[in-house]
Amino acid sequence: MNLILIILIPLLTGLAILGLNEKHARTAALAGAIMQVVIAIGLYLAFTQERSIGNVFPILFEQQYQWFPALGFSFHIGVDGISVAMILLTAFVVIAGVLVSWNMEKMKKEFFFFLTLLGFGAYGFFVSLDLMVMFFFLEIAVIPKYLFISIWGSGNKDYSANKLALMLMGGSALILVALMGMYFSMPPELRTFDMVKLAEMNIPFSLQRWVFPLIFTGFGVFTAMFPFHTWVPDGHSSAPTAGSMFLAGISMKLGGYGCLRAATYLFPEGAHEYSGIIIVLASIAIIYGAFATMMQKDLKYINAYSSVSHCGFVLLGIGMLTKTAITGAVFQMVSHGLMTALFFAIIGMVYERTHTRMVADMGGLLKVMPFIITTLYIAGFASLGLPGLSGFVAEMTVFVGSWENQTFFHRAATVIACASIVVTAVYILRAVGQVSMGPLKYSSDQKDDARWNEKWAAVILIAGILIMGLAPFWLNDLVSPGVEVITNKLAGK
Amino acid sequence: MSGSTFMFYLLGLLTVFSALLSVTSRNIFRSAIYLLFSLIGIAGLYFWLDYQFIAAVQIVVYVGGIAVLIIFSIFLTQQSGEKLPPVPGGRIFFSALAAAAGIALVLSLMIRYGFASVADKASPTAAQIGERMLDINGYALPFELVSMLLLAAMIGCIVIALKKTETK
Amino acid sequence: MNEYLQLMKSELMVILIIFILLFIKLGKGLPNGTLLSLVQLLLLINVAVSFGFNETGRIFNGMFVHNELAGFQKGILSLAVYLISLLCSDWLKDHEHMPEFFMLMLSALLGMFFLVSSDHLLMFYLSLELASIPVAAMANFDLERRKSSEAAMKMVMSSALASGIMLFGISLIYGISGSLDFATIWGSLRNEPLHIMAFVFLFSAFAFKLSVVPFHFWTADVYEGSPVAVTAFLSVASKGAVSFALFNILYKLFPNLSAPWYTLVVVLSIITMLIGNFFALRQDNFLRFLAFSSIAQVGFILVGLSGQNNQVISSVTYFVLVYAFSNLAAFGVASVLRSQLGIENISQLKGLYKTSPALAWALALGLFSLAGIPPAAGFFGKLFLLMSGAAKGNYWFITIAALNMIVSLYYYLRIVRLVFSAPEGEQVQEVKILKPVGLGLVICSAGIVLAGVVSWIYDHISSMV
Amino acid sequence: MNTTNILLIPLLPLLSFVLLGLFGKSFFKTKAGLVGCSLMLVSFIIAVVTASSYFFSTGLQNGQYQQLKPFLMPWLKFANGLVIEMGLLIDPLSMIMIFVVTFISLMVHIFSLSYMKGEERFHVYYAFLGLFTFSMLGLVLSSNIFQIYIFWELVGVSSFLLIGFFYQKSSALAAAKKAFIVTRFADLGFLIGILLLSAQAGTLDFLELISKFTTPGDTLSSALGTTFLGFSLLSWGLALVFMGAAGKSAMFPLHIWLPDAMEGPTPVSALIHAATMVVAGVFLVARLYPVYAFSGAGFVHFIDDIGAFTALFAAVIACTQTDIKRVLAYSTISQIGFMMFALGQVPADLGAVHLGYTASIFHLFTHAIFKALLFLGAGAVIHYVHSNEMKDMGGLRKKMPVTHAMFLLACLAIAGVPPFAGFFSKEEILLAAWENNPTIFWMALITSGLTAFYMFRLYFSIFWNKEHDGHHHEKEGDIFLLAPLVILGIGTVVAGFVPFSHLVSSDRKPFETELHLQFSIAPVAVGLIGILLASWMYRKHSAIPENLARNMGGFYKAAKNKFYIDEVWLGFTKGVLFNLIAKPAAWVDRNIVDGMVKATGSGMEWISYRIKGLQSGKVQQYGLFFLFGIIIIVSVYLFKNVPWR
Amino acid sequence: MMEPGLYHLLVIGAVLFFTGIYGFFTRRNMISMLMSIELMLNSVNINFIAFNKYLWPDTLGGTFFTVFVIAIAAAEAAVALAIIINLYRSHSSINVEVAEEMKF
Repeated sequence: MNLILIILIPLLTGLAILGLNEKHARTAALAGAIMQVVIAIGLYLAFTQERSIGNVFPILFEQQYQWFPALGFSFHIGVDGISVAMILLTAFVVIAGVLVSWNMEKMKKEFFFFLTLLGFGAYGFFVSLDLMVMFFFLEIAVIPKYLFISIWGSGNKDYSANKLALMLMGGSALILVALMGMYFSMPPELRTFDMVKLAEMNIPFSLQRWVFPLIFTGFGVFTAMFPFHTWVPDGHSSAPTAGSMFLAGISMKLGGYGCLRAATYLFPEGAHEYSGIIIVLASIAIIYGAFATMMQKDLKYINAYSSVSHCGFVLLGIGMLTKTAITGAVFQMVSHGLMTALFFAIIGMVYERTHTRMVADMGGLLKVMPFIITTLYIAGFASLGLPGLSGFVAEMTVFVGSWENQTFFHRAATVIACASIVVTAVYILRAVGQVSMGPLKYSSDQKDDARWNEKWAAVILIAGILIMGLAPFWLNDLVSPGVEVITNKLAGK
Repeated sequence: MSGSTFMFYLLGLLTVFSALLSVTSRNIFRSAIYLLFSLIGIAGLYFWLDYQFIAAVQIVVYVGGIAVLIIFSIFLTQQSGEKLPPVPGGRIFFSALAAAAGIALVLSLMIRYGFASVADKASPTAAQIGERMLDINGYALPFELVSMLLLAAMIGCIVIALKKTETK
Repeated sequence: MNEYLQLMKSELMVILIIFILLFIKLGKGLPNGTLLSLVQLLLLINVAVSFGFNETGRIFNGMFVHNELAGFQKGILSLAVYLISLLCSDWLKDHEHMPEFFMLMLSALLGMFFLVSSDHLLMFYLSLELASIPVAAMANFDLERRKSSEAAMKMVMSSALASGIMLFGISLIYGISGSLDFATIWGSLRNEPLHIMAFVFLFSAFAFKLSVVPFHFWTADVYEGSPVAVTAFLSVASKGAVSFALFNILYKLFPNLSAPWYTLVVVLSIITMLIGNFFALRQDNFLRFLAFSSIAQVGFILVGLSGQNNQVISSVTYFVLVYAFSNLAAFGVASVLRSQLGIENISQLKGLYKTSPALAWALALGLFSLAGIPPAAGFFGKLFLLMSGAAKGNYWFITIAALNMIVSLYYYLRIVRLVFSAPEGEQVQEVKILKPVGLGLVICSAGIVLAGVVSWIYDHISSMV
Repeated sequence: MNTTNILLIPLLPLLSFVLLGLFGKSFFKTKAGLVGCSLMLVSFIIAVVTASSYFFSTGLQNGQYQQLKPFLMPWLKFANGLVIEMGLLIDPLSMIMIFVVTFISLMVHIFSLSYMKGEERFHVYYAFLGLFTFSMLGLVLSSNIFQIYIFWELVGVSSFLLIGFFYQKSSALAAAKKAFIVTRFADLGFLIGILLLSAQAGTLDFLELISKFTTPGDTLSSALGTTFLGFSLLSWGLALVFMGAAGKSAMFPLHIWLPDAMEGPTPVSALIHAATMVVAGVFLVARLYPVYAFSGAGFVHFIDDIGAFTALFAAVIACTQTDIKRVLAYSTISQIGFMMFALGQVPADLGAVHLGYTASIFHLFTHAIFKALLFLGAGAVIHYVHSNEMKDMGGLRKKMPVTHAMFLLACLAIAGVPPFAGFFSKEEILLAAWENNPTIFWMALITSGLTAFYMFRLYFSIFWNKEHDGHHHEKEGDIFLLAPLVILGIGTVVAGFVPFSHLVSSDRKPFETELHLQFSIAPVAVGLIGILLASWMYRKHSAIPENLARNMGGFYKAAKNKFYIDEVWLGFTKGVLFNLIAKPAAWVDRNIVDGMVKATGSGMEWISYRIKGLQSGKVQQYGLFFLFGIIIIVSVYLFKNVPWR
Repeated sequence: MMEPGLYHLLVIGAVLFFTGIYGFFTRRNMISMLMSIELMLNSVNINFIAFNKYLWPDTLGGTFFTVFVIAIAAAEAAVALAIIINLYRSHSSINVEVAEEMKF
């Protein structure tokens, strides 16, 4: 399996889209997205194949090319289970996004171009094994979002776009400084950005203790870590449907993945040093995000705030530093990616029909758009952690993993996190119930249900949610070896 | 107080005072003339230091060239005898402050640095200067460079200052 | 003698072009169009000449030093001039004094060449003047525009002041060391008040040319007033040349004062970035905006210059190359819009993408690169500057610089947004892109995209130092 | 008995859910009901076969019913030995439960054929029924405490869906939300309890868990040794698990959702909110009974206090309600209270016979049958008069004889009149109470009297009382409507004679129970008094009830308003959660956290406008700045570098 | 001390220099600003010659620098005057305050 493909396909798709005319852009985008899904699944199969024939080397399909050797970069790519999971997620969300925005009116070509560019950034990020390459792709995935919001967005879009871009870039600036600090504080012969090499050497604690928080905070901004989450509601609510899907579905995962891979894995002692703070912030994000959601009136805001709360689980899992908890964090990334993308897709469809996102202005829509509303229910149930759907698996894994820590502090944090599932139930049911049930508030009582593309988008994502929810052991077998590597490093082995 | 010393002070005072007058006088013709005197004083100083060549260049280029150029352009741009508008006090104050501070700084540093003068030797003659000027290991390259600069300046002046008769 | 030709090839080439133009002008002259394309051709040759076959040597006993790196830097400068000649064709092709313009620009270029490869204070001074006096004249080339002559006046006055102050510094250095040759001067300079003062006087002139705060005030006005071609030349070529020269000054002439000048450079670079960003935030005139943004960029160059010896010059050189591409893309668009539609303000760019997507893409690429967003080359440029600065281990400084990047992002993206947004009401009319302009934009875009991700360019540079 | 059969029991309803859910509308249309019924029927038959074969042939090995795990599939492995397994646990308890569940569910399926006929979302209804039955069966067969939690949630959500089935009624929406959220809140406790216990025991498997916590060992000692706020971790865990149970089983004060849940279609109420789901709590406690019993009687007392109080409390409220379904709902709560406190009757020496346990499960069994009958009967009545209110009914005994007869049977059963089912089970419960805890016994006795009273109040005011005209149905209902009633009626009669103590006991060893006639006089008498009182008050239309109510005054009013528990909860959620937490949180987020972000932006703008004066356009001023710059720099250096300054 | 030497010249130079600067800042007339600049250049020349005479008599650096400075001063003055004259054409005044259109 050649990983270059995974990066190349979206890039070529994007160029093709630019080359083609307005009419065929979307077809090209769809074709590209399908190819990506195929490759992602192929990668999964190849990966499991390798594992099954007993290849226990943590990183598979490595490739390394000279890239600015003078500065210690190298274009080094490879995957482990976690990245494979993330790549699958990305492929799913991208194709769903393309399908959802199939009937995009305004500047189709550019829209799909930027969408594929986002995908490009995400794939590159997930496969890169060199911190600078990672950083490079991370930033690639930021700017298209800005244009998404400011060109195709709605509402107070300029403000949101600026806020999003600047806060995310601020995060990456912290990362950049930290990376340089790490690089130049090492003795010259050891200087490298290569994660594999870095993981082998043990970085002095004096260095870890100031590099780790910078990197973690930097990526934390992407994952809506507590004080830096305010870009989330505005950004998500102003973005076009596919944009929000990608934002919440993938780019928040970039942060989580980075926190795990670049911060926790490479700087274990730093992680131990700061885990308390991380846990506190994460718990705040979880419960406070949940309560803040209760007060929201706009569907997109509801989902955005709930994303803050849900991504809190990711950080909590990472902060707990136990294998189960970190696995749970990865689960939560995948699950949240799928379900929030689904949620936003549905919101988009509903908005397209009702021309409002205010919960109070909707009601009884189950009558006129059964498919859409049923999907909405599935998304809602997934996010309130109903067994059989992905959310449950992820949250429970995080809880069990967090509980493994014996101290009162950790358990209190866990209890707080658990408490959030009740609040989640409250706001999800209020929103979903109000939208779907009660007396009908709609222009006509004729059926106005999803079109084929929307149906497919929904089905793809639901499939993901169900697979993960019903057969978590697949994902578990895929992810946990990768996590074990990290936890071993954390345990100082 | 030998004659040369007296001469030196005379020239120095001439230079400095006419310079001061030329930056303060509100009649632009007068200030141009004061500038002329100041330049001549400097030339005199060069003579006093017996750098005849430099002094000659000074007189030729400055007194003969630039000063005249300036006076001509004053003719072009100024009706005779009108005074310059008075300068606002604030501006004068700050400029004076800056200048004073500058002088204080520079002189204090230079004097404190204590340059040690060597017993004075004979100043270079025009011949030596000429040789070095055209010596390929001497100053030939700067010489050429200046020629290019003068060419460029000439072109520039022509383009800019030329009165456009056939304007579009 | 052959050695002289070999080492001074690009200078001689430029002089040759100047004289060709001079004779054409003095002779019966050519129609503007043909002349323009002829000049472009010659400049292209010049680019080739300056990039190729560079040898190391030291002639005129140290007044002229040449090596591969200097050759590459001269190449960048001549490339910039070539691109300007392409991108500003709209303005040049019907300017009655076009040959003179090129003569002046080329003599300024000549000055920069000597500036890059001079190892001697006198040469330094002369080439600096040669690089600035003609530009002052060029700034006035929009003979009818009031702003143009105002700009020229401001430029000539302030640069005269600057060179006066620099001369005073040089005179002190001469007094201290009794020589004008770097090789002999640097040893006799110590960390002493007078020496520092001499350094500051000398440095201030370069800071002035680089428009480092607080010596930057002329920049905005001159950029706004002068013809776009001149602005482009100022902001790319002269900045590049001066930063190369500043490297020589700092590392060849004042190595012994590195302790004091390091702090000076750091402080100035922080102030420069801040002021540049703060002023750029609310500019509406496009060129004025670019002026302040370029001031902010200079802050970054200083970050790079503050760094560890070996990486400094390579990162600075690379950045100047990238910066040339990015900035010239922006200036190219600006010049097309100004000379065809008289557009000068950012707010008028609304919906440019609708009417002429090519321009919009070029502009967007340029701005992305200036903002330092991957995959545009500017990202790498800034990254490497920061890395060279970080090598000193002063991470607060790097943090401030990185945060300034964020601020600058705000105003760059603002323009991109305007360009791509589709307005309901008025929008930009159609513009026709001349062939040379198109070529220039293509070169710039290609440079922006490739110079970054294709790593051998930087590797090549760093191999030369 | 082979595994696949047992697997089929839950999977067939699931199949019906999937089939009807996906293709119900397009493919089966009105046949949906039949599909559901047939699948359910098969499942029921298999269940009966399995249960009987277990009880009468395979189950009993040398005097003890063994616990089998015929099927076990690891579902999610956590790090340290904790594994969520999908498994089947076969023991008397689960066998009884699958019988009950499949039986009632089948009845309801059939009943709904006619009751729900012509509904727009007929197929959806059956799909949901399938989902519920699947989850309930999965719940009772769980071999793993996390598995039970999973199905626990699924049960909750299917109940949510079914309560909200008439989705265009806002009241239905409200009720569904309330039911889900209240139980969810309780489940929070359950979840934390699970985390606590499993972390202590290092396993999620029921049997291991029980053995770890009942056999002395370091697990047990650490669980008892480490205390938090004065209670041992074990009692914390059990308490939290019980919280979940209380939520599902509508124990005070978490009972508030159940009466509102009557918004759902009546058959659903019969299935979920009378017979099966609401007893899940009882089932859970029974499942962990050894641990509860073992953990030093400390916590068990709490259980039976709660149970007894709930029983009495609900009975009192039931006497005042006028909506027949609500009456039934409160009676359900009260009856579950019975089961709950019966479980609390742990004998002093654990070796002895745990009569309470058997009695509780027995009562669960009988109650399921007659309460289902009551609900279906009520359903029939409602179907007939299109109203839930007593005042719209009366004198229906002639119009709907079958229903009347069956309803009477059920009332007698619940009133504990021999020889009907309720009598036997309640008998044992009272006996167990008498042996362990007399106060509880007296409360129970009063409660059963009240039970008899309010049930017959209901009975009389539906079927006797004054004729209520204005419904001109000819037919009482079709075969589908009546058959389940009759079958359940028969069940009500025979269920009592099941030798239950031979089947279910805490140590899974059969034991003998005999009827203590002299003991059972008191309860029966109390029951009869209640019946007579009711007939005197409600058989004929009279003013007695009003007068009585007036005399009781405040108490009556309070009881009629369910002692204002709902208001208290409402006040808590609205006042505390929304106004004191959520609102401030949202405000802080917008104005403080986000405010800081905004402030940085606007601050920059402000600065950039303030300093624009520097660029004054005056070239001389520029020069001045230039010179001052130099002078400042140099003098800074002087002060920095020159010591003697 | 009365005997004139290096420092007397340096003092004269410094005074001239800052007189020029003062003039540059205060004069409103562009041409007189130019004159002030000429003063500055001259003061620098004095410095060079003085240093050359008293400190490094055996080199010619100072002398040559003076020569070239004079040449450049001429060129600069020429260009500056040309620009001023052109500005006079468009603004019909050579008061610096008329040339303050571009600001902020």
